[in-house]
Order: sequence, then structure tokens, then C-alpha cells
Amino acid sequence: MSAPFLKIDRLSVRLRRGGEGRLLRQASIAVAPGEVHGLVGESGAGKSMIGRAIFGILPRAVEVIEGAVRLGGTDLFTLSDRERRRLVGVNAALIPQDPLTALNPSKRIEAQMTDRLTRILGLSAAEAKARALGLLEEVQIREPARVFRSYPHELSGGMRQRVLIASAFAAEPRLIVADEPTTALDVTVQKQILKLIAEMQRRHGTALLFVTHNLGVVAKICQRVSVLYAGKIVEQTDVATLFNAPAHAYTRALMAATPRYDRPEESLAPVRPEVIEALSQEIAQTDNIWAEARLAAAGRRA
Amino acid sequence: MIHSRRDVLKLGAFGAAALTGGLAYGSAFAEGGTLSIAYNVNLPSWDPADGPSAVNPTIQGIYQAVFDQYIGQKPDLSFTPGLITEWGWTDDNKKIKMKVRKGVTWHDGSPFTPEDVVWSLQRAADPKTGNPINFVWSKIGNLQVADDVITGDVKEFDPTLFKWMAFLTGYVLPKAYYTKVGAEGFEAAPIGTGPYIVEKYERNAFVRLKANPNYWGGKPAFETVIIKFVPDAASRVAEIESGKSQVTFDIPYEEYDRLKGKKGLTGVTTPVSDIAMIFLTNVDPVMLDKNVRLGAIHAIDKKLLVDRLLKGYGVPIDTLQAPEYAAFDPSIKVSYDPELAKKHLAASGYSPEKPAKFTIQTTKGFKPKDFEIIQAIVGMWRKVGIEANIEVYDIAKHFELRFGHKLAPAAFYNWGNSIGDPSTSTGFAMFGPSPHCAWKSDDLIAKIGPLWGEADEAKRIAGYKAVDKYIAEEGYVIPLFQYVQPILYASSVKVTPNLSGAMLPQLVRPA
Amino acid sequence: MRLSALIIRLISLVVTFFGVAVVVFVLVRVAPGDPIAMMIGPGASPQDIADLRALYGLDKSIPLQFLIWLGHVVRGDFGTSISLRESVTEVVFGRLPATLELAFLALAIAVVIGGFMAILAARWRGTATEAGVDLFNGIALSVPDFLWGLTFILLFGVAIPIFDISGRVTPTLELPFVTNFFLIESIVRLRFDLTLDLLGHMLMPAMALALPLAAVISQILKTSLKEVMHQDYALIARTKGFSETYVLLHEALRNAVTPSLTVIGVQFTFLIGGTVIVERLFSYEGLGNLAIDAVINRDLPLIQGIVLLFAVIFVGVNLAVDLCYVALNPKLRHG
Amino acid sequence: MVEPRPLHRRRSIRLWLGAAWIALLFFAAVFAGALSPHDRLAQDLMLQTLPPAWLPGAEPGYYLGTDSLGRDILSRIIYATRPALIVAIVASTAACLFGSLLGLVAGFFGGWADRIISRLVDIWMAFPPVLLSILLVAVLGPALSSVIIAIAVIDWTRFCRVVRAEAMQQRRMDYVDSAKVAGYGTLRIMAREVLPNVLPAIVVLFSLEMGIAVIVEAILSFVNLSISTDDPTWGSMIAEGRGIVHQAWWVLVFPLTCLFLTVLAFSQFGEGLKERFDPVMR
Repeated sequence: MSAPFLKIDRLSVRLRRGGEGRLLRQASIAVAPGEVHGLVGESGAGKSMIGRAIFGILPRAVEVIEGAVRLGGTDLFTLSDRERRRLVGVNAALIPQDPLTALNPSKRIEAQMTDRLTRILGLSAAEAKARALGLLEEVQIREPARVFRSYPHELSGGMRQRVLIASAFAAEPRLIVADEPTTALDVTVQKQILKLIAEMQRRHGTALLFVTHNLGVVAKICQRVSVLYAGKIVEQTDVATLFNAPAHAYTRALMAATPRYDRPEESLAPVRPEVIEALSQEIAQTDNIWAEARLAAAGRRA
Repeated sequence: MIHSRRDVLKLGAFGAAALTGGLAYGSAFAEGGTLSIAYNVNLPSWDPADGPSAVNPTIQGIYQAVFDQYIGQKPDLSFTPGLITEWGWTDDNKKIKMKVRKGVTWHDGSPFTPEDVVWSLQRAADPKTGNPINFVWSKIGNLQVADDVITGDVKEFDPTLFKWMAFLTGYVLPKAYYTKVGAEGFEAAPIGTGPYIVEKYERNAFVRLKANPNYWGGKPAFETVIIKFVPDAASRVAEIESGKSQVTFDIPYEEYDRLKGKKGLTGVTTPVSDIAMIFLTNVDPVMLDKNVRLGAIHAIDKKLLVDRLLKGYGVPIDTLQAPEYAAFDPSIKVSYDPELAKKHLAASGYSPEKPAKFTIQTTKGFKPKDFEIIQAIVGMWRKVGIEANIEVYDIAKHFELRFGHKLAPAAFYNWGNSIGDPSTSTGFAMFGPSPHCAWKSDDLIAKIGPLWGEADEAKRIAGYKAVDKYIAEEGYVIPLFQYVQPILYASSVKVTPNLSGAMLPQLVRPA
Repeated sequence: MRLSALIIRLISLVVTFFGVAVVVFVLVRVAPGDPIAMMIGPGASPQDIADLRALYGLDKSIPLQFLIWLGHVVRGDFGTSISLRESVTEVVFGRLPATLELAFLALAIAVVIGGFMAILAARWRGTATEAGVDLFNGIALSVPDFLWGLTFILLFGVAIPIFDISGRVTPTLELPFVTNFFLIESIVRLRFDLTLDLLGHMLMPAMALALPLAAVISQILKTSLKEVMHQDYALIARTKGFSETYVLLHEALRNAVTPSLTVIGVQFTFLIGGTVIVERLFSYEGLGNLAIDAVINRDLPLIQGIVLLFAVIFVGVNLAVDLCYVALNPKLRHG
Repeated sequence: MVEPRPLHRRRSIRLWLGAAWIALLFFAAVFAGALSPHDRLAQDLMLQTLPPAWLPGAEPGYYLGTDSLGRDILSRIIYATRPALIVAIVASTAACLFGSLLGLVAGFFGGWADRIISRLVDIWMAFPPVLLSILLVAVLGPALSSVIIAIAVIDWTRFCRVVRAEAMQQRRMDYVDSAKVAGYGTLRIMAREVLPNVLPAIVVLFSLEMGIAVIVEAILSFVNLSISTDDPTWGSMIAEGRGIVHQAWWVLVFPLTCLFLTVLAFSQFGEGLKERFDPVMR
């Protein structure tokens, strides 16, 4: 596979004023162009923290102690705000989780789709409009012109998610981060949206980091996958190995927790306590080696 | 040379913001003979002979700039021919005779005739027009005109009739013009025969006057006069200090002292025909006790009040007559003697430990330091054995209480009397049946009654002097002091102070 | 708004005006001191006083006076002012433009200052800047508007005489205006020299009125801006590469304004109420200045006229705020 | 990359500073007699407008100087805390009780009660507050009680509107229906369910209202309508000091500073409470 476009290298993140808890512990993920990389973990494991780190918009209460996020080889932390924004604006896009709150209620869809194209990518208004309308067709929206002129409250949840997907691909980014894009939708619409994202990704050849807590989704569209527990990537392999021979006890437990048609009675088994115990040993062991790392990080520009 | 505020703004913009107030004075006046006066009250209405503003002493100055009175008054209060050149009663006091000035024109160019005088007098006498001084004008009637002489019958002899022709509502209005345009038309565009013509009037803002070229008393000095209505004293001070206006008056005495020495400014003060007094009301039994009254009177150090609170700008008085008034009697003296006051009070069983108690009412902010003066007097009374509780009211409530004879035992008030006649001070203030009187007692009614119709002027004045002496001995009222009016003006002009307190534009000359 | 809602709204307006009319009518008559007492000459006899009272119709019972007055008001005649001897309608509507111009100038200043402060605090929230803005709000709200006026007079009127202290326009100027809306008309007639002169007179009173309103706007707008900045669409905008300031201005501001409108509307009515004192301090010939004299002289018809006109303005402002509320967020517009 | 650090401690400073000044006021009001060096009413026309102690020409014992009647300014400021607190507390309580009661009734019962009370609020909101208070004090005569009544009569609408909105919102909540099902009387529901949720908003409004009450008293004193005895209030001291601000600035400045700090303390105390009650502030 060609050189990875996104390279997160041993990224560690901590609450600025909170306790010693780590939000991310030396997480490393690489996504090559055209690759769909799944990021799986229970909610609160730090999935969306990684997503925000990629765009360099970590919340104020959080600080990076170590690691790098490279987009196309450039480490975001070495850039000034302006340079970082330009790099992210051109190369990366986000498909948000909840379409109901992800669109500005007082602006028409047109304004929200074309603002990045004209202001960041420098397209002319006409080019931006054409591309946006094209994308709306590509995401199978029946009357693109009407939707283009309407306000968010006039569209259904599914329609809005399609608009967001179209908006993300419209910028022709080299990386898209899909943050549980189907969780907020009802089941029937979920399948269509998943199929849509997968097709669009193949057609545009963008690197896709797919954040989810649903292993079924990973099986369908991801090539590689990382399993995240309490900020640490406990396993990172290709999808086939993950489902056939999961290396880490936690991954196996996750597998067991996923309801299966063929063996309904086994499903919903909670993760066994000894697995949790082993996991916390493993994590505690990695925490203390960072005592010296913290000093080194002191000088870094957060 | 900076000529107008806009240049100052441009300069300000270019960083020359350190302009001191002093520099600005020279500029304010240079605009070709325009005089700007910061006046202390709003002018409510242009009809000088009708409605509440006709009896409001503070705006008579504006009326006297635009209208002429039957009989004029000099700044020293002495009378001088106005639109009537000669006037008098027949020997038997049954008829009156007036000679009318010739060659006078109204501001709209139409000629002034004796008819205007007759019409104005009849209008003032008619109760339906609402002239507040109707009781004077209704004492004459059956007015006839022969060439330039007017004769009329005297229904009831009033020795002060002709003095009233120089006082409140004593103005001549244009008969033809008024009947043509009606009351509202006249309000919108008033005309008179006076030294200044009304060019533009913005209610609550300003009135712009133009000099009347053919005024019978000679064209006034300034071509244009702006009278700005600035009711707030501190704003008036700011107006003169920043050079926006050249003349202002009735400002706090402290500010007058501060500014009169400043470069480009001059100050002049004049005692005026307005006195401060405390009404005593004979309703509450405590006030019927002569010892309490005399105790209260002798406890007040009027000199100290004037020196400390009014910075010396005031003339202590012991009767309701000011020195300039006709019936002023310097021999009547009321001493400041706290011990005597204590003795009087003790005689009725009062002492600082067991004080006499009553309420004293006063306005607050209506006259200079009115509230502070009463607080000071209450302080002085506290030392001799009187515990007075202060109650503040506004001037409207004062008038209502006075006419209902429901004033508190003591009530502070100021009494204006620009014609200086004893009848319009002691007369109306102390004569029982008058609505303005607070001390309604038979002895005073008996003493003042006959003086109303007394034809012999010398006897009348002597009679009032005797009444004033009696009032002082009985302590029926507490005269305090005569007000002194501070006038502040730019050195580029010269102001002749006016004893009546009216600020007349025609009394201001370029320096 | 649907027709039925409009009708209900109109009926409630009429009830409101009727209520205000009753309250002010009774209040001024219960107040001690009446206009007749103010103008009785020294020698007037009780009969003269009775004549005067009858002349002004004050001898009848309060309910009867109210009915007569109401009869006239319905025909647009608010009676004749006792002290000004002019029709109240004419006087009051003559002075209204001056107060409206001053109030809206103050509103504009308040929106600019308040808005700027809010955006500043929201952009650098949680920092010393926000603390500074909070302090400014606290101070601007803790000093009554007339004391601000007093400070401005001493500062910009006397010490550095760049503004005029009293009045609305320099009296010596020849004013070509037809209406009483001097400021607006001076702009429309492109007479910017007059506009400058008018502003020279109006800026200080307007600033005195504007500061408390600016503090309220800044406080409320800041809070709702901070909330909006945590919305998802603001996050999306940041991922698109837009700067924090751009997100604040283009994404957050419009959505933050609507919730603060109603409070700003109410505070604006307090600003108009405040003109009573500030206009007196600056001798600015608006409704407020007129009102003080009316109360001092117990000019009953004039007080009633002024209070009713203030009621019209207040109701008008509340109505305008509701309309803006609908206009600003599309969801309601299509409702 | 990330914004500068938030100042978490700042939020509580505002609350405690406000509370400290208010406590100081209460202390001064209660022990006014003992604290003030001179009798607040004692006049000595010989000691007029003495400058504060640290300026030349000062008189020992008169720390903040004297006014135009030679009265000690410090003592008068201390005594003035009494009318200030009385007006602030009584007027705000009256406005709060009256307004909240009506608001609760209107919000909770709706229907005719709501319509009548809303009309009442509209009528009161249509009055120019300053003009109405001037008229009210003119009717009732200038005294502390009339100032209090004027403020309460004008400002009850603030509480009514907030409580009504809150009560309407609560009424639609499920827990109110469930309480009704459980057979609680409407009064018990209002008191036990609705009121606690409305309380934070009321407390904050109450604190802001105390600041507003002090300002209104100052406005009324400016037009010479506040209390009539020569007992001092900050407003009347400011009005007295205005005329001689160039000669004796301290007569105006010290009461003005007290007024300003008091109103600021009330508003910051209110803001601090608001933040304490809804910790959602990021």
C-alpha cells in the first residue's frame, strides 16, 4: 500500500487540570489513501478525541503531552494556527454523528456547502455551486436544486446526513473522518447511508477513518481496524484476522458481546472480570514509563 | 482663530485635544453680533396675560423682551412711561385717564393704537379668559378712547392699579392680530411691540430673537439673541464655561465665585425683588403660643445663613419689605439672640431637653439651597428647644395646601414683588381673606383692611409700616433674607443687572 | 402570524392602552397640588378660584372627567395643555421625533458597543479579556444613566469642549427641515454639516443612555454566543479550516442574537423611560424634558398625553421585537 | 493550537467579593451609631466643605471631609447604608413576592388567570418607569415608604415574567402530572415541585433587583423626590454635592463610590449565584 496519508504517531493526551487519567495513551494509527480504517471501542474510550486531534481542534481543557499527527507527512503540531487550518481545511473533512445538530439552522444548505469551496479552496461561486449540486446527485438526493435552496429544518434526518456526506466529499479531501455517521439514524436509513459512504469512498479513493462502536459495520466496509480501550490501542490488524483470530482478550470479549443471528443465546455476555483486570495491568504498566516523557514534553508547543 | 465647534472638532481629531476652556471664550462671541443667553426655565406659553405662566415671575424677562407693558420699569424698579406715557386718577378718584404713546408699530408692521390698550384691559378683566390677576383689572371699566387719551370709570378704588400695569399680566397685546389668528395662532407666532421680534421658537430648546429695527425705545444692541432653555444649573455653568453661551444667571453661588475670576468671564450680583421667608400657620395650637414663635424667630442667625450657605450673597431682612421696597422701615429690627429665644421657650415650659415639636415644610431644589437652609434652621432650633421635623413637597403641593389653609405650622416660601408695593407683599401675604395668606387672624385683618382703598399714598405707606412693626413684635411670620441674583457673562459683553430679577436681552451691551 | 393571533394581539393592545389611561388619569388627580392652585393671583377670591376650576373642567367628578376625556381621545384630541396653552396632541407629537432619534441613536451605540464586547468576550472566553468585559458590564450597569451624563458634561463638555452641552442643534443655524426628525432629514438632504452639528449635541446624552443597555446586550449576547460555539455546526465549521473568529461571526452570531432579542427589547424600553432624566440634564427638547415640567406644573392633560404616547412607543417596541424574532429564525418564518 | 487557559477560580471571586461588600453594608447599617465618628445630623457651619483627611486644610476626626452644612461625610455615608438596605431589601422582597405569586398563578393555572395577569403585566410594562415613580412619589409624598412602594409597583413585572415562564414550562413536565396522579393538591405541587426549580432564577433576579432599587432611589433623589427628612441617603448626598463638585468634589464622589460599589456588589453577587446554580458554563 502507498505511504499513509494520515499518520498518528504515539499520540498521548491528558486533561489539563484533571487527575492523572490519560485520554489517549501513545495511540498510533496510519491510514493510506483509498484505505478504510475502522476505529472501534466502547463509548468514552477516546474515539472522538482522536477524531478532534486529527483536525487540531482539541477542547481547551485538554493538552497533548506526546506524539504527532501527520497529514500528508506534515506534523500538525509544528504548524501555526493559520497553517494548520489551511492544511486541514484543504485535506480533511468530517462526517458528523448527529445530522440534526450538525447543520446551521439559520443558513440555507447552499451557504453551508459552498463556504469551504469558495473561501478555503478558492473555487469561484459558479464552480462551487456546480460541484455541490453534482455531489447532491451523487448521494442520490432526488431534487438537488430544491434541497440546495432549503433550510435544514425542512429536511429529514437521513436527507441531512446525505447533505453532510456530499459536503464532505465536495472538498475532495484526501482524508475523511466519519464519526459514527449512522448511530443517530434509524435502522432502515443506516444501511443506505453505510452503503453510500462506502461507494463514495471507493469512487473518490479518499482515506477513510471510520469511527464506530458497531463491529458489524467494521466487518462490512473496513480493511484494517484498531481496537481502543481507555485511550490505548490494544489491537490493530486487518479485518480478516480480527474476526477469525482476535489476538487480544478484550477484542474477543467485544466480539462475544456482539449479538449474532446464528448464536443468539451466547450474545450479550459481559466482558469477564479477569480480562478487565489484565487490561488495567497492561495500561498501568505503560503509564509509568511516561514519567520521564512528561518532562520532555514540557517544552513542546501544545 | 477657532470660530465654531466644528473647527474645534477637526483640531480635536488632529490631536490638539489639550484645548483649555479659556481659549474657547473669545470664539463664542465673534459670530457677528449674536448674543446667547442660558436661561434657567423653559418658556411654557407666549401669552403673557393668561394661564399659569402669566404669574410665573421667572419668565417675565422673556415677555418683556417681546412685549411692552402699559407702564415700564427701570432696572432700579422705578416706573417709567411704557405704551402709556401719562396716567392718573381724577381728583375724586372716580375716573382714570391715560395718554397713549404714538408712532409705535407691532412686529408685523401694523400700527399700535389706543384700541389695543382698551382691548387688552377688557380681555384681562373678563373672567372667561382666565387671567389670574383678573381681580385688579375688573376694578375698572367703561373704557373710552378720544384721540390718544383713554378714560375709564373706577368701579373700586385700588391705589396700586397703575403699579399693576408694570407687573404680572400688565402687557398690551395686538387686538387685530390676536382676533385674526386666535389663541393657538398667537402661540405659534407671537407678535408684540417690544425691542425683540420672535424669529424662531423651539419648545424646551431655544427662542431666537431678532432686533426690532423701529422700536420706540431705540434699536437694542444685538442683532440676534438666542435664549437657550437650560433648566439644570450645572448644565448652565457648563454652557458658560465652555463658551457656548455668553450670559447666564441663577447658578450656585459657589460656581459663581469660582468662575467670576476666570479669564474671559466677568460676574455681577444684584439684590432682587424676591425674598425668602417662613410662613407661620395659625392652625396648630403650638404655633398659637407667642413664646414659641418668638423663640423660633430669635434663634435664627440670618447673617450666618447668608454668609455660610449663600456665600454672603443675600440681604438679611426683618420684615417682608426689602430695602428697595416702598414701605421698607430700617428701624424695625429682630435680633439674633439664642438666650432670649431660650427664655421665651422656657416661659412656655419648653427646653432643649423637652422641645416644642412641629413640622416645617420646604421645597427642595426649587430655590438656591432651600433645603439646606431649612436643615440649618432646624439645627439652630434644636439648640434652643424646638424639634422641627422637615417635610419636603413640590411647589404645586405648596400652593394647594396654602389655599386650603392646610400648610404645616411652618413652611418655607419665596415671595416675589417686582413693583415693591407693600400691598403685594405684606398685604396679600398677611391679609386673612387673601388665598395666599397663612396667618389668618382678625387683628391683622383689622389693621390691613382699610389700607386697600387708602387714597393718601403717604398714609398708606405709614399704615403698612405700622403693620410690619406689629407683625414683627407678634412674630406672625419669619422673614429671612432678600435673594441676590448672580449673573455671569463673557468679558466680550456688559450686563446691567435688573432689580426685578428679570434677565432682559436689551440690558446687555457689547463690552 | 396567523390572522387570529393578530386579532388577539390587537384586542390586548386596546385593553393595555385603556388600562394605562385609567391608571394615569386617576394617579394625576389623586396627586396633591392641582394646576389651578398654581395660577391663582394674590388677590383672587374663592369665587375666582371656582371660575378658573370650571374653565378647565376640573370641577366635575373624576369618572365624569374621564369619560369626557376618553370621548375626546378616541377622536384623537388629547385635550389642551394647561401650562402650554396648545393642543396636547400637537405638542406631544411635535416632541416625539426628538426622543425617538435620541433613543435609536442610543440603541445603535449600545448595539455596537455591546455587540463588540460580547464578541470579544466570546472569542477569548475564559481569559482576562472576558473578565475585563464582565467588569465593564458591571460598571456600566452600576452607575445610573444621569450620572454618566454628568461625567460626560464635565469631561467632554467643559474640560475638553468637543461636544455641545445643551439643546439639540446650534440655534443660530438656519434649519431647512420640514419634519421634526432633524437627524434623519439632515442625512436625507445630504446636509452633513447639520448632521455633524446634531450629533455634536446628541452624542453625550445618547452615550449616557446607551451604556446600561450596552452592558445588558454584551452580557446576554456573550452567554448565548458561548453556548452556540459548542454546537456541532460550529465544530464542523472549524474542521472546514475556518478560524475561530470567522466561526464566531458567520456561524454563531446570527443564532446567538435571537434568544437575546426579547431581553434587549425590554431593556430598550427602560432606556426610553430613562430619557426623562437625561433629556432634562442636557436640556434636550424631547418628551422626557416636557414630562418633568408637566409634572412640576401638574399639567394634567399634558401628563396624560405623554404617558399614553410612551405606552404607544413601549408597545410598538415589544411588537417590533416579536417581529424581529420571527424574521431572524427561518423555522418560525415558514410556520 | 488550543486557546489559552481558562481562569476557573475567577468565577467564585466575583461571588465572594460581592458577598463581602454586602456583609460590610449590613455591619455598617447595624452598628452605624458606634461606627460613625460624628452625629450624622450635627451641623457646624464653621466647618463647611472640609477636605478629606489626607488633603491640606483637613480637620482631624473628619476623615472624609464635611459637606456644605459642615456635617461629617463619613458618618452620613455609614448612616445612609440603612435607607439603602431598607429600600433594597423591602422593595425587592415586595416586588419578588407579589410578582412571583402572580407569575406562579398565571403560569400554573393558565386560562383566564393567565390572560388577566398578562394584561396587568403589559399595562405596567407600558408605563415609563422613571415617570411613573416620579408620579407615585408625588402622590404619596416624598418618604422612604413611597420610594419603596414606587419601586415595588414598577419592578414586580420582572419577577412575574420569569416565574410565569418557568411555571408554564414546569407544568408541562411529566413529574407534575405524575404528582397530580398521586393525588397531591395543586398548592402542594406548586410549592414542592414548581417552586424549587424556579428558586434559582428568583434568587438571582432578587439580587439584581436590590441593585436596581438602590439606583432608583438615587434617581429619585436627583429630581429631589427622595426621603424628605435630613437623614442622609447616598442619592440625596450626590444631589447635594452636584452643585459644588468643583469646590468640594468629595461631597459627591464618596457617596457615589459607595452607591456604585453597592450596586456592583449586588449584580456580581447575582451573577455569581447564577453561575453557581447552573454549572453548565464551559
